[in-house]
Amino acid sequence: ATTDDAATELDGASDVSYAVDENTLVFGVVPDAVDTQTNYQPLMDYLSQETGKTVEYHESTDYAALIEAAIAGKVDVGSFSGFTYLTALNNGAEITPISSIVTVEGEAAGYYSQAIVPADSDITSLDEFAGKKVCFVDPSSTSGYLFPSYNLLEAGVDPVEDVTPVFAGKHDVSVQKVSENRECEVGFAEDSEVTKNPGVKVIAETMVPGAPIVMSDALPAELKTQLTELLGEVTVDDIIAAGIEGADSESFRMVFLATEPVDDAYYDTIRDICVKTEAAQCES
Amino acid sequence: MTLTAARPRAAARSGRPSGGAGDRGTLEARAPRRRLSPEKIAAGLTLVALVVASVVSLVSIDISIPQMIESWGNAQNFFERVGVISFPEPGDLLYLTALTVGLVLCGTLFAAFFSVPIAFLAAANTTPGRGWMVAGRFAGVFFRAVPDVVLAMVFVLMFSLGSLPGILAIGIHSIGMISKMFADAIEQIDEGPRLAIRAAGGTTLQEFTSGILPQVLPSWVATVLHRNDINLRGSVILGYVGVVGLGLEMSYAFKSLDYSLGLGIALIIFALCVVMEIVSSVVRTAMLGFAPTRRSLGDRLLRRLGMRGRRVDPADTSAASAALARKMSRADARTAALRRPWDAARRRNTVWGWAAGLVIIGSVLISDIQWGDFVTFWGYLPETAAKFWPPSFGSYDAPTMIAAMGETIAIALAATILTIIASIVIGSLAARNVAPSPRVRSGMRLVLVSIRGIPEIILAIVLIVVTGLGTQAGTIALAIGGIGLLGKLLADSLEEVKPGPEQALTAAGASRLQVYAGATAPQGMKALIGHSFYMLDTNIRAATILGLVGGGGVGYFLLNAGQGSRYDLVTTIVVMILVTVLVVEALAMWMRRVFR
Amino acid sequence: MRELSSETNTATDAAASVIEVANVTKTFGDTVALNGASLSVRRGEIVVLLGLSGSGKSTLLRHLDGLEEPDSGTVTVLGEPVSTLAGKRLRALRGRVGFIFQQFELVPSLTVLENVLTGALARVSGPRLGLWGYNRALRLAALGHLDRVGLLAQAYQRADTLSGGQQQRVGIARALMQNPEILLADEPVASLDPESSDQVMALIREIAMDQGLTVVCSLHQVDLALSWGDRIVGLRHGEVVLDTPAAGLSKAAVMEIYGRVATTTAELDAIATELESARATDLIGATAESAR
Amino acid sequence: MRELSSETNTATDAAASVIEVANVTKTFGDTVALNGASLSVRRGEIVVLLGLSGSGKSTLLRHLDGLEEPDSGTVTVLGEPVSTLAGKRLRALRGRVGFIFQQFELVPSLTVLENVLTGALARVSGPRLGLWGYNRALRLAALGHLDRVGLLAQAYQRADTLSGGQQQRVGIARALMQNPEILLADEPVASLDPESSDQVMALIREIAMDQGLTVVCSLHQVDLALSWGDRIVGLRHGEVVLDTPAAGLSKAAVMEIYGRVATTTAELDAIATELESARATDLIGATAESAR
Ligand SMILES: Nc1ncnc2c1ncn2[C@@H]1O[C@H](COP(=O)(O)OP(=O)(O)OP(=O)(O)O)[C@@H](O)[C@H]1O
Ligand SMILES: Nc1ncnc2c1ncn2[C@@H]1O[C@H](COP(=O)(O)OP(=O)(O)OP(=O)(O)O)[C@@H](O)[C@H]1O
Ligand SMILES: [Mg+2]
Ligand SMILES: [Mg+2]
Repeated sequence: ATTDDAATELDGASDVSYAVDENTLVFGVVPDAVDTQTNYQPLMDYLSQETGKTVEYHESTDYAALIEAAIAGKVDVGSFSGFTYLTALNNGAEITPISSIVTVEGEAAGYYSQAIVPADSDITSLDEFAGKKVCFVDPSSTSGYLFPSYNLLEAGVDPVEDVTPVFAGKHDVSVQKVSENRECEVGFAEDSEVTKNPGVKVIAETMVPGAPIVMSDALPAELKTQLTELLGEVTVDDIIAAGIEGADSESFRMVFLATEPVDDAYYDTIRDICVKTEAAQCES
Repeated sequence: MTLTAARPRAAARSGRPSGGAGDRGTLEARAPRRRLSPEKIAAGLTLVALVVASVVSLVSIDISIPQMIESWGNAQNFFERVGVISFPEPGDLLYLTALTVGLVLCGTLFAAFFSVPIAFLAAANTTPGRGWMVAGRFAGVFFRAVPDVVLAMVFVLMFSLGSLPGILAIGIHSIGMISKMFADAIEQIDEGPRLAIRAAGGTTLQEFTSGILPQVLPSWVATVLHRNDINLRGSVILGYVGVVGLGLEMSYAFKSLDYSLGLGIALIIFALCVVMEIVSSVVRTAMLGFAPTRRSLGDRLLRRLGMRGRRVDPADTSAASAALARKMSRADARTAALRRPWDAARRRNTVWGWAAGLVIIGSVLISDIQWGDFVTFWGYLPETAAKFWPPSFGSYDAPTMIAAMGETIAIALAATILTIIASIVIGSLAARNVAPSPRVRSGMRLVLVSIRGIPEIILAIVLIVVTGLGTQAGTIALAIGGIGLLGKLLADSLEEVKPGPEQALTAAGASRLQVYAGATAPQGMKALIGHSFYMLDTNIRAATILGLVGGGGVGYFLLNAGQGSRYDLVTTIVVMILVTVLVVEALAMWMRRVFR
Repeated sequence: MRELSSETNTATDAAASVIEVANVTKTFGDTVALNGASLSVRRGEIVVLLGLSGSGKSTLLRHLDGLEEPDSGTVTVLGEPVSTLAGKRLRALRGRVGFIFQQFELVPSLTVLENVLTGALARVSGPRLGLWGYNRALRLAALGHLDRVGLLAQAYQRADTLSGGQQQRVGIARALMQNPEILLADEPVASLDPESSDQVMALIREIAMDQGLTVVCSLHQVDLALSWGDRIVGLRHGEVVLDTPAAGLSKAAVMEIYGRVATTTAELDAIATELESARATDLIGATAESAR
Repeated sequence: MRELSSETNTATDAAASVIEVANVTKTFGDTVALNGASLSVRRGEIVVLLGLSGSGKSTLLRHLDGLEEPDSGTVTVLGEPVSTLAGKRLRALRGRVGFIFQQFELVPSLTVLENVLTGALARVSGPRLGLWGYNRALRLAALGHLDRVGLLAQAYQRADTLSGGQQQRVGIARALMQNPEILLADEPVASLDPESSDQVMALIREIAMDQGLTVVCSLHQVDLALSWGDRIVGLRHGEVVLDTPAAGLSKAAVMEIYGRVATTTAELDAIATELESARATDLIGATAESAR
């Protein structure tokens, strides 16, 4: 599980395998972030057209399921959260990241975990969160708990001892409860939900590394090279140019603008968080 | 004697119609022709069509057994990684368990309470009119078409974080199943006793409480406890209302791949479900009037508690009652009889009654319900409701969604047919009146509750690693999970059939299997049909497990839309599911009426 | 009853008649259960229905309580047009009419006492759950009825564990619990030994005499019918073929209802011999075959 | 049967006896249904059980077919120890013993013909579903039995839509369908009119004569018992209180089984007064106590 080409090639030569067979690429996805309308069909069609293989596209709702599928070699190409990527690696999945998807014009891949307070609040920094009722999303959420915990620790506030944690279950609920300033006085949520509610304002934010598109190390070397070329730096315009039906649509643009290449090191922030917060998710 | 002995022939031969001799030709000629009503034929053909459709879907899913065997090593690798099962801290565990059970029980009881009137309207034999019946059935279908997860997501916006939105979500969704099962049970009663109460001038309500309720109560108890079992296993939804319960803890454990802890919690939930299964069994045994078999689990439990009646010396009682009769006048005897004797049955009922009462009170207390929310939530209602209207397809288009719906139906059909076959075997053997021995019955009941006890995610993972992601895993997962549901429903229904006809066949020297085919199955046919359609209904709505294995289908979109707070899309998908399930329900009603 | 006399003016003394069945026909599929049956019963009368099995006795009784709707014809009971009545008025009427079912129709899982108490439902309002839903006076009354049919000792036994005759007597006690003005009894003593039968019939007769109870009762025992009935009504294929006072009626005359005239011993012997020879010849083969 | 004679050597001709009940006791909770009952029946005999309602007739019959297990005592039928038999042997025995149930116990949702056919299950192997699970010969035989009880026309009617007497006759046809060696009949004619009763009893008698069928039959009609039975057995409180040939027995003698000698009205009144006064004095305290 490294980006070292030589090593992967060696692996590939010794035991090449596919999830189903050599004519099929299995693409497994767990929708990351809150907007889960993952309409990736044009991307799949593009992949199919360019590689000449049938692409089986499967969306799962559960990271664990996809990780186990990856470990068992039942996916060829996949996309799941940064955290999941690390967990999968830790549990023995042999995968390599290719790129991450950009959805907002002009921004990098990834999204933001934001610290929010009611719009009329005079709290301006994280250290003032101490002693408050703090809305998180749920203990397994990357942008709704892990990053916030990390940030609070950095600000000298213990996310367990120094605040009253409230788990809202979902990002939009966290935002709403903060805006009502009753059950939660301050909180955390993902940027896309925060912008929808004028009742809160952002006092701090951290970029969460975007979800990687990964490929199985067991694929043959030339296919891996091809996939890296195809998916490493592709834009929606490239796909439209390739003549893929449905690519030139609002719904596709909403979820896919381009990819930017990422490597394993891109996720070091998360590794760091794991060390700092001792999150259960990082253990294997 | 000789005279009377001679009489027979005269009488016997002058038998009813054209008294002729009993030779074959004339007998056949005189026998009426059997006529099948066109409706029965139509219903039969529909059933056949459904079976054919299911088989076609099953074949097209292309389940490859050799490939599964080949990949079995993956499952072994997985289990090796699970390691030793571990549990949360005992203190935490106790609190989590009490809280979860309390909350879930409140939700289930809430549902049971409101299901009674709905079932009353929805049952063909109690409904005040066809319109009411359709409305009642519609209500049931509607409540189960909206997943509890979505309800929880919505309620949390209107209520404070905490138990209340959770209870309401569990409760309202559960009405869908409970009211249907209640209504089906009402339709299965013996009409005689109820007719007797009608003939005595009883009101509709009195007919219900005195004639119907005593007959359906065993079935209702089973339904409520079964639903509670389902809700307990689904308690992960409490996470959406900010309550950390057993289900959520388990889910966290699995999310962080801590399978050992996850399975530990699953084991706790399983133990709770076993306890409920035992309670259900004991209560039903008492209510159905089965002679207690000494070896049954519940009976042993009772005896441990010292509640099996003391053996009465017959000489003793007859002497006593004779003395009583001699000493007492009629009037005194009657007055004395006003006091119900504290026999074994009464003691048992009292103990169970108090125990149930205490558990319910405890549940309400531990749930710590914020009653004040009932006043404030109205303010949020219009705003929340507005989120659901107008419906939209979101970033998808209609053909995508309709295709997903079709895919869902195909998977559901394929899974249902597999489940039915397995459930008929296991469910029948789990019925007291079919099982060759109490041990077999207990064993099969354990199998059923164990199947229900397998956490969905574990089932999903095992299937994914041996079959890969997709519909194949989805179908098998649904089929296996369904056995836990259908098998239990079937077992309970078979136990409720009238024992007399079975005994008559036994007395004719029929084998166990012959009694089953000749008396048990015909009496249980209506239930089997009803439950099988309910299984299809459940599979159409099954979103979680299909979502886990990447099996697609419309349910997955529904969950995602809820997760992403796209409530307008939720509305669209719920309506699609609603329409489909309504069709299934209508078919079920028709079949149950025709094959009664 | 005033209404009644104006509505259905039959040949009998209409002013005193509490049951008027006029030309009732009822078919189930192809089976004609009642075929233009008419009947008029006066207050305090005990009418016994006789007839072959399947001749329509139960069906007729069920019409009197509005448990079946006639295909044609009218049924008037206590001045009310039963067949068109519904809701509250039908219930009120049913409360005044007791019904003893041929198949008992007890609620199997309830105790005997609870079953009897359901007979009082028309008098109490609202649903009742369990024994304690009924007040002491009602419970005492129910126990009294149970005692009268000899089942006091079984008061708290589950109804489905009773012997056949015991169940039948619970059904009787339940009907009596209604304090009915009319008692419709569908073979109320079929499962009873002669002693209990006599007791039950005596009890019914006693109530009829004391309280002017009107009884329509189907019976299979011609002796009982003749000794307890005021009037005998014979049914055959859903038609009333006999309607006459019981007094002075001979058993042989009654037996004619059953269609086959009682034959003399000599005649019987002749028939027997004839049949015997028939069996000896051509029929033996058939029997052997059908046994295989 | 050889085993039998060595095991239970009663006074009757053991070699020919096909039913041996020795000292059977059975209690249900507090109720003593059978209290040391003994009975021995020879092949081809027609034994009629008489007794008050609740005296244990049904319970005794059920023991003969292994449908109840005795608390103590032994039951031997056709040489087999019924009470300890199980599995295949019990089934085989039951196949040779026909049982007519007091409450008919038909499968309500099946047609009449299918119900009758279930009587043949012991002769076929494997489960049967629907009418076509039985071969033509069996179907014809079933139709023959239905014809014999006068129900050919109802062959395809659902069993639960039949009249009471019709259901009872289906039960009889089902038992006959077994071609039994022993017929246990629990009030087989209770719901039948006298004509049909006679027909059924005649039919049973005929089969008994022709094929050596042994019959144990509970009846409530003493007349029928005397005219069709070879032997009368009287039960009271689960004990056999009478066991005597029917020939020459008077009706009055039989009525004594029912325990209560017909009392006059005067006597009844006397008892009532006595009880009334008893209640007024010493018992009031006791009652008040027990009522508390
Ligand atoms: N399962 C049972 N549980 C409790 N008591 C029972 C049970 N079965 C029978 N009994 C009681 O045993 C006694 C004898 O019953 P049984 O059915 O043998 O009477 P029977 O002589 O057939 O009466 P009948 O003529 O009324 O049918 C009755 O008092 C009855 O209540
Ligand atoms: N629901 C029904 N469906 C079809 N046929 C029916 C139904 N109810 C009654 N019948 C038929 O109507 C006829 C009359 O039945 P009914 O019960 O009135 O007879 P009965 O005189 O009471 O006979 P018994 O003395 O045997 O009880 C019978 O042939 C019966 O089969
Ligand atoms: Mg009848
Ligand atoms: Mg009996």
